[in-house]
Amino acid sequence: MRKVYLDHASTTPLLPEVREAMIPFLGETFGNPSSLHDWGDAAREAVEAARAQVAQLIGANAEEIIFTGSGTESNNFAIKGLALAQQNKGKHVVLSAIEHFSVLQSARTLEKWGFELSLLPVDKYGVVDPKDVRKSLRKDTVLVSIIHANGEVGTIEPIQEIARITRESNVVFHTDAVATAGTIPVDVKELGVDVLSLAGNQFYGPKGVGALWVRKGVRIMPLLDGGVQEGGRRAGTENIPAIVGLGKAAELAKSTMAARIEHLTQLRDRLLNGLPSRIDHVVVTGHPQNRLPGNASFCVEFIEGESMLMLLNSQGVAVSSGSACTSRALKASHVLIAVGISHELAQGSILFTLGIDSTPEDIDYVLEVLPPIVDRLRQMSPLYAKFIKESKGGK
Amino acid sequence: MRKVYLDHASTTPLLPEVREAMIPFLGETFGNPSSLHDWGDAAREAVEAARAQVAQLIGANAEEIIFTGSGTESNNFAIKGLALAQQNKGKHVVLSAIEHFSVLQSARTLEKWGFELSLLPVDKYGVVDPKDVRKSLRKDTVLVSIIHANGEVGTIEPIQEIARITRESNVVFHTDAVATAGTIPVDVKELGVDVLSLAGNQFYGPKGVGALWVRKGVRIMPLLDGGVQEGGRRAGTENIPAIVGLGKAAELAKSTMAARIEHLTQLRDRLLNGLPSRIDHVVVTGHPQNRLPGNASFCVEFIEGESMLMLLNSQGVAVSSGSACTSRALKASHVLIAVGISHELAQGSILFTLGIDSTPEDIDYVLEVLPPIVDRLRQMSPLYAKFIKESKGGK
Amino acid sequence: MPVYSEKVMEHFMNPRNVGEIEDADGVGEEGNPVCGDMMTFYIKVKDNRLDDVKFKTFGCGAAIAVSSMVSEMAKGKTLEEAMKITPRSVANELEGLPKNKFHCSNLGAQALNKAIQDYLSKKKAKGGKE
Amino acid sequence: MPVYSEKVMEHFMNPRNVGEIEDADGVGEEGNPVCGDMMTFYIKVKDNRLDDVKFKTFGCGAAIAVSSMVSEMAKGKTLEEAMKITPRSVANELEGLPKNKFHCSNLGAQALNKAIQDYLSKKKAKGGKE
Ligand SMILES: Cc1ncc(COP(=O)(O)O)c(C=O)c1O
Ligand SMILES: Cc1ncc(COP(=O)(O)O)c(C=O)c1O
Repeated sequence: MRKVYLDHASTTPLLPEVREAMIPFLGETFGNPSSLHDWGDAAREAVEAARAQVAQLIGANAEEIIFTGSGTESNNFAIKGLALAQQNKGKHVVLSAIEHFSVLQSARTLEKWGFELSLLPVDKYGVVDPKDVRKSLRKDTVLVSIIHANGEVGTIEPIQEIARITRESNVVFHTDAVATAGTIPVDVKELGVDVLSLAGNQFYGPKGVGALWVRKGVRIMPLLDGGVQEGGRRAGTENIPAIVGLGKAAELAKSTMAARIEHLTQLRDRLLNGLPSRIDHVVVTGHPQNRLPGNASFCVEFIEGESMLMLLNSQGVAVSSGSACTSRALKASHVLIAVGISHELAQGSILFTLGIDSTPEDIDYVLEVLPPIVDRLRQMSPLYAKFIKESKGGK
Repeated sequence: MRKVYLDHASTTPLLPEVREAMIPFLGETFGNPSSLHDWGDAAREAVEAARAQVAQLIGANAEEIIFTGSGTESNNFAIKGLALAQQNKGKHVVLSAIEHFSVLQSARTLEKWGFELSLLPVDKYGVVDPKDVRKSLRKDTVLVSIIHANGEVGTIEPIQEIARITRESNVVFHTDAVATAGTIPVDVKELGVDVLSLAGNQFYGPKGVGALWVRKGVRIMPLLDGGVQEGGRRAGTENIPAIVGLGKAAELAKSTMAARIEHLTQLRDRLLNGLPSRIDHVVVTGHPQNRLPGNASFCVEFIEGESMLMLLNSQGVAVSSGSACTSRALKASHVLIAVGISHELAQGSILFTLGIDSTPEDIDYVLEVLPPIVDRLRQMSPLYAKFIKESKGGK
Repeated sequence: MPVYSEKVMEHFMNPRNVGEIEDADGVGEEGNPVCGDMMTFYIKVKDNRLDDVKFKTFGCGAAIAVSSMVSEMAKGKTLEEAMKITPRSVANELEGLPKNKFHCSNLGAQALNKAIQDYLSKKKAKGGKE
Repeated sequence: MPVYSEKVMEHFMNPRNVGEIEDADGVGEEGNPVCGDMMTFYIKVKDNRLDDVKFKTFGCGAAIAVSSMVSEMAKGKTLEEAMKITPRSVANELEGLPKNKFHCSNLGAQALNKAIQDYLSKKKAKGGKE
């Protein structure tokens, strides 16, 4: 059976070049960068080379890059660390309603510590209005965090415009670029942000590693206390193979980005256009144009996402869904709800995230196998039966 | 030149079997355990198998194991998470003076949040007196954390006796077993603790992964907020290759532990006895018998550790030191100071930590190359000159 | 490690008794599309036995498998026997359900019960005539 | 990536002018073993020039390399020239020092200066006779 992985937002495979770069650090070159001997020297050298690679990807200075253990850690570090470092100035934090859970739940923890949150709405395409950011700012606002692009609906946010506003008001601005760094151009100077999160496993690098870029001069409290690794800002023995892999993935992403984007955009549009032409009652979620090149997300009416996933899986196709049943917490995606999708429609969520190895044949295979699956589930669905009866009755 | 790595407390190499176990997860089996398809199923299976392996190493139930990104993260999670979860009960925390920085600095952060610390002293061998623990307990004590063994001096603490005391008083007891789990027998039921930290890179497993064991029923707040991975207690996409490697390392540690201990103890004693017989004015640090099997730590009078390290490195030998000059923070090891070593003597700290691949020849090589190095540095040392003059004058 | 048991998968992939019964003796609906799962059961009763059982289900894999299993367990049983089908017994027949799926997807027994109640109350309304 | 420059390593591995001068014209001590580094400089002066410079050092690699470099820079210089040797100029000659090592290990220039001051004050005490 054909195997088609279209769930790259969940995680990406390692590129062979990335794996090759990592292998020596799973072998002979196993030292600890804190050590003062040849083994330590080699490890230190590898970490600093990777730091330069990651810095180049986002147009930053290498000293401003802090390696972390994941995108989640980067976001926890940013939200908690930036808020705590400035709590004498104020305790108000601004987020969008479509932040990743690692930002949102970190902010919920801040609430327990006496901070106040403002959650900004998004329009039906998932776009934050910069005017809303301006209106939300108060004297005691110490942090604004807006996601660069949300992996579930793919919409890219107007970060530059928001940064202009936060800079005028002298408020620290963090963006979660986990879904964008390594995928679309991310340049911290162009974006104008102060702090930015990224993670390896979103662009063909390893799991277990992320980075936080903190503009020089911006104060942040450590999340992980202990030794003085990473300039005293992130304690713990460095995960050398993963850091090296992240560096290599960053280098490759930078050098091949334009070609990757073109490839992904073509496939994505084939799917975005193809699916609604073969299946009735399908809604595209997210922005029609201004979206991640690999993201094709839909809600299919009258049926539920997990059962679609399972039937697609039985045909070799791997995808995601934002339905309540597919989340471990059994809640429909807060992102879909924020863009105004009803809880009922959100149940039919299905998310294709394409990768650089995806092919037109993969897309055509999906366009071939999904319609009968939707049909089969609709034949089983009391909601569909009701809809049919009503629309017949209406005639 | 002979290459002799005797710095296993800093980090250990991967065992080939561990690397082999990890490789597939750097390749085809790259899925995210949260995903509901074959790729996700395979990843989930791997994580749960590793969880069982780690649980077996420490005699725990698999559901009580939470994977983390490092020993440092496990300790931050334990100290902050246990204290915050119980802050309504009280805000007093008890530690020893020889905790690892990741425990100590986490507790310092608790102080900023209004907690009070008691730091218990140790005797000249580095042993915590359980009576001191009993005396330190107050009505508002919510957490005791005592390291199982400190990697710098090797002394193994009377955890069982301390656990009896904390249990009587119904206070949660955490032990940092990063230096012991996988090295000497660690059984959570025998030890009687409530929470225990361990890390992969201390026993021939990978960097970038640790675990926290939390006895069922003990409340803890997450350190990393976000998704509901690890039962909602540690968010973030799981680092599958590292988790798999940790599991494999745990399995191998368990099955070969007795032989490893015997081998290490023999080599250690060869060094512990050999060095003072070849070099005058050398002090052994830590407990004479009750110490980690691979730990041989000394202070050499009149000279400084970093220069010893550098000259040893030029002979192919990799070791550590607790001297001020070798620490990035330029402070002598708080552990050496706590066992009553003067700041001056602590400068001469040198730490050999042997590994399962170390050989008698390695030890003999050290015993051959170190005395001339000490000699050379002493010939350069104004302190040694002064000592010689004074002792001659004294005659 | 698949989320579902083999039995669940088998019923999900090949659900028994899907459909509606046009002239059903009883209909029972349980659940709510907003929460994720909704099931409608249709029964035909003959000599106090479930002569036919059919269902339609909107929901996750577990919900579909549960519906299928309930329909199979119920068919041919007396009303009294069928009313003894519980979420627990359905889950057991399915060789287990994921913990978090137990409550929200395991509505089949309730839906069937509602269908039986519907039949009984209709029968009562008709004054016991048949 | 080694912590130290090649030049530092070279001076550390082969330090110049290690030793004491029994009948030194001036002796200067700087640093403190408690803090980690301590240096003693010995000088011989002839015609207002440093005819000989020796040192003993307790300390890290940087401290030893700094001492060696200072002794080499100083030898043959006039007292005035030698007094112009600064921690910065020593670090430059060594092709840089790690940031955190700059202050605590870079005591050579001070120790040399103390030795020169020692010589000058002894000379003054002797009333300028030589
Ligand atoms: C936008 C965004 N932020 C943060 C994360 C968290 O990353 P991780 O689960 O790797 O920690 C993700 C993961 O997909 C993401 O898409
Ligand atoms: C006792 C102890 N605890 C905690 C740690 C921290 O481990 P890591 O640096 O891998 O995070 C170490 C590291 O050596 C240790 O020896």
